[in-house]
Amino acid sequence: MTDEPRFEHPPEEAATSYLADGYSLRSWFLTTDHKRIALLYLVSITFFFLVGAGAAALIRLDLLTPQGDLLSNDGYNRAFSIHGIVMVWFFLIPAIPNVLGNFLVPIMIGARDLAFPRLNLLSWYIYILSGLLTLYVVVGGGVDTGWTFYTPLSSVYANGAVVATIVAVFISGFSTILTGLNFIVTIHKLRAPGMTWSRLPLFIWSHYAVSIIFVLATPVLAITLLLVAAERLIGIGVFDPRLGGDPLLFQHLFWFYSHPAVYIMVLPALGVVSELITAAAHKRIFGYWFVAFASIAIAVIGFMVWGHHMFVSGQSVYASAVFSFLSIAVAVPSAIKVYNWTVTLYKADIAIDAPLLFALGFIGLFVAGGLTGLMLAMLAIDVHVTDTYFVVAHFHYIMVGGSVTAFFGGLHFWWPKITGRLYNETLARIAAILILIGFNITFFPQFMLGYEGMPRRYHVYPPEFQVLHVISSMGAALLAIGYAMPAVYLIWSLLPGGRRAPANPWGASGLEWTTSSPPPQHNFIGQPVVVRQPYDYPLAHPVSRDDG
Amino acid sequence: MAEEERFAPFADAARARDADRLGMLIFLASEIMLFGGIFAAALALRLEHGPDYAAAAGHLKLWLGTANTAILLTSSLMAALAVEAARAGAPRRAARALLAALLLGCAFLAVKGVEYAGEYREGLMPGTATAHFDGPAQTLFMNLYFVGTGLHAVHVTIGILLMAMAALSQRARQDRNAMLIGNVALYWHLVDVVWLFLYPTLYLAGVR
Amino acid sequence: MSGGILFWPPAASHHAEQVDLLIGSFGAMTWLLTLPVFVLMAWFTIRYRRSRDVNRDHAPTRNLWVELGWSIIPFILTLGFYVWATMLFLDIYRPPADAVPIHVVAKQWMWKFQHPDGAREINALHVPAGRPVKLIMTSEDVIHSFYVPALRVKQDLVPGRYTSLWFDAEKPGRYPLRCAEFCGTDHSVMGGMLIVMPPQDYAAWLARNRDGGTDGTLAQAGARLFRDLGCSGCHGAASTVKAPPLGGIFGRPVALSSGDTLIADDQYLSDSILLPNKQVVAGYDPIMPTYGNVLRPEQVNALVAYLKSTRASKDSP
Amino acid sequence: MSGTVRLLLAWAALMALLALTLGAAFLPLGPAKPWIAFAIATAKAALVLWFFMEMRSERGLARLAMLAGFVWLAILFALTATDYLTRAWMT
Repeated sequence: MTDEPRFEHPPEEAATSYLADGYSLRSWFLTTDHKRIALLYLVSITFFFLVGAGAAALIRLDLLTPQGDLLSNDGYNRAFSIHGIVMVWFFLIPAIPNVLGNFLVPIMIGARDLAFPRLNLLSWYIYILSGLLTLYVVVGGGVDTGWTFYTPLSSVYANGAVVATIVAVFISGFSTILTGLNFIVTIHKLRAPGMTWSRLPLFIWSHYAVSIIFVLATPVLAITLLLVAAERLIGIGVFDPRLGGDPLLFQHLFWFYSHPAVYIMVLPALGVVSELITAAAHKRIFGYWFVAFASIAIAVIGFMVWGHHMFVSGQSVYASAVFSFLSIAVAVPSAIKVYNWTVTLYKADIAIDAPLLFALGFIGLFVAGGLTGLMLAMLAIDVHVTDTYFVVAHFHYIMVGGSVTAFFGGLHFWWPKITGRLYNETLARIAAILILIGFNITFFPQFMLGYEGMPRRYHVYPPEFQVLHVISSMGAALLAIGYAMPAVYLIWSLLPGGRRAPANPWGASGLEWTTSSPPPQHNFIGQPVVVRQPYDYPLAHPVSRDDG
Repeated sequence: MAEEERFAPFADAARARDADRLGMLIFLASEIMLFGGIFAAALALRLEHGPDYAAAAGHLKLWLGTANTAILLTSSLMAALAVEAARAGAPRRAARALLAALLLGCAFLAVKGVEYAGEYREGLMPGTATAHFDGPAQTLFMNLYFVGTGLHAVHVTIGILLMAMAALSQRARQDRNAMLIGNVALYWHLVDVVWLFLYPTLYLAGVR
Repeated sequence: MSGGILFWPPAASHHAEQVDLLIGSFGAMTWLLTLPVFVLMAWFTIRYRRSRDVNRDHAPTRNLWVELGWSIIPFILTLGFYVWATMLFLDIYRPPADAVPIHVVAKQWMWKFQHPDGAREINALHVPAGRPVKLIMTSEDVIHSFYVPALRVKQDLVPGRYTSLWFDAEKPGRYPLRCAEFCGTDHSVMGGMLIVMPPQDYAAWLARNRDGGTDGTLAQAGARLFRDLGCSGCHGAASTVKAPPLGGIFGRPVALSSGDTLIADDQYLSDSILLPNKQVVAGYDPIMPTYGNVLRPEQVNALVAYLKSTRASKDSP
Repeated sequence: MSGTVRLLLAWAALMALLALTLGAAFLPLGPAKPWIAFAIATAKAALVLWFFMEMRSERGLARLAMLAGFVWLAILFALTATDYLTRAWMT
């Protein structure tokens, strides 16, 4: 192969990897290395995933029988509240940005770290502090408001540890804001020479978009939750009709954050999948600019659709009509991405490895979630299915089928880079397929349940729904096995004697693959200089290829 | 430490300064959104209970609020002058201007304190308020006033502490790029801008 | 395990059938748009897998018109459904004039219904088949949501506000009614039954349940409250206190001191009782005390029903 | 014009606007009153941003970052208001 080198930088010298750079606790807990902080996040979000999954297991077991024999009514309400709160704020939102993003954003743009390394560490400590407070809530009585904290239930009537939970979520918001700020400044100010905006990997574009949401949406949640806490403690009354307030105002402010929060979970996933697809296809993405700007469009329009959560809330029907229209509009950029990925596969040179399987699984589940989302944006349909299992299924397709699948795909794709080890590919493929099947068995029946009229957050349910609930619970068991498998073989790969990964095991383009696996302390030896377009695979310019 | 390590992860000082300032501006954008929640609540209350809103706002001390606006604007001017002085290489003038900004900030808090004390005496504070108002919407306005100005006062206090820090640091005063002083001043100006909107939202709404 | 799998919920109204038709057609369109994507994706993945030696020349990397095409065409198709769905939605909020008004008050964790002629019931709602019914709803505590799957309608009940919805159940039968907005401990058992009866059966049921005749109709109960609470002291024709006359006020325009004019509806009348300063009638002082802590929502409903029944000149208020 | 003079002029303009908004509050302007008050507040904020916060000498990126917060607030207010302003249209 006589191709020029894709990136020009000084030849590799023997450098200590970031993992070998100190083994003391101090070298981990006081590190400012974005790669180590990413690993700190990986361990912490895995822990919170287990907490949230435990709550989910309780829910699914309890729903095996219509009377709910396992939990009491209050116990069930606490289980789904904790499941939602932990999964949303302590797993899904930090998952991709704070683990994969933290690790990859600087490397992908050729920087040696994030712009504010100490701020990055501070973000993690803030996250841990809020997480500990949440754990205190879990053991100290729980909370039964749901993750949505609707007033006046949360501000007056609920009897759990509402204020502690609110404070925990409030604190975690600062972690999010600081991460977003760090990413934006890094992407603007630390790009390597030659890394122009048109050469940014799509992963970076989507993280840029998500950072905008981090910075601009999270403070609104913070002040809203603060007002709820103040209402509960001293009766401020902004959201309490008896005190002159309006409960719908809470919903407006809450969803102004929480709808974009859905895009917080999905946008990084879209970025991951763009990387996975192009690397597996060995081909430049079809319509780079459409895919890149679609991320920004989603971030911006995503702020204008929150009212679609309130079609039956008593919101003005005219406002509903406006929000419905905007919600349909936001589907366009998402659809663009799916079409572009599909065409990228055309005349590609596709390696069918685990990351691609996860990516294809993601696309299928994301499309199903997105289209049911479009149904929910249709006013007359939404009136029937909102607040039912149809909605539950829809957002699990987006958040779990979408985000979590992409997170797993990304973790498999970059695992060799992060750890310098190769995992068992066969097991990984089995896990990818198992997760896809398990997920659909768990959540597809919930679409049917919802259309048939099973409301969400029901502990006791009419017996005619039992068969579908049992199927769903069995699927959940399968899904749990699917999620547990990577934990086993990924950790297995770390044990002494695990296979070592080369610098670029996938033959992928992208700066992160030009440095060693795992990368050295400052990511690169010397300053990399970018001279090519992103995804500049040989196939983009038909030349003969002799590598496999 | 090698020269290139000093600004790590940046290549040089100018880029590091650029990044610091951009980071500050982004942080301020998120602060704007934080206060946005309060303003949205005021907007909703005004649209739902217009007459009550105006009636309750009439209880506020318009002249103290106006005086505070002037104080804060002047304080902002002082902060801007401090940046100007530091850039011109006049550390003592910078320190004096910062001190003036800081003292004016304290004056703002003092006036606010007088206002709160008056409102407490008149029984307008949350919890003591019901007797003075016709209906819950008016009480709610008063509560919102306390939350909004209280949150703002917290920001003023933080700003004062930051300015004290900048004024005391010799390195900050002598920095010809006025990095620390510049960023603290940015924060202070934003606290000012928030007040510029709180003033018509709360005080002017009550003028008949 | 009982019941087996239910594949499609029963539809009790014309609206429900319309919603089914809408979701069916929209579902068909989405399949039309996505099936090619899935098929192509699978086909490309298999055909262009790495081990295969196929022609990979001239692979496209961009095409503006294709991009614009697949952005805009599905959007326009979807907009057609948007118009359809929105029209159907607006229908739920435009009740016919002759709809039977039934008041609904929700509280943790029960449904209370008041029929216009005084019959009251809890967790069961009897309605006549083939006649439009308008629900005027509010909540005593937290937000609840009135949901009858067979009617494909749902509406939140918000404390301090009235929300409404109407339906025309055509097929007699018993249909479950559920609370769809999480409302605390017993949310999942806050259910009930919508009982759609042939009109003659409904009339007979009403006659049996008229509360022994003591309360009379809702409007009569309201009239008694109007006297007992002393409303007539100020709003009566002979009163010395200057308060606006209320005879025949419902549905009429009211000029407010703020300069606005509104139509006196359920929400306005209820607000004027509970939050009298919210809208003050032009030319009157805001002197009315608030009844927010005195009255239960059912009593407010009765008062409003009474005000609706009055005529402009001949009745006293 | 020296930087200091420019800042002093900006301050004088701010004070004049403060007097103007206070005066306007006492004029019988009816429903336009809040609009005028907020227009003047916006003008004041613009002066602070432009001169005190040095947006006049900044490049596009910094201006964009500063503007973002205000634009997003406008989204929040405008769409929230569509609900509150049209709730009474249909009952």
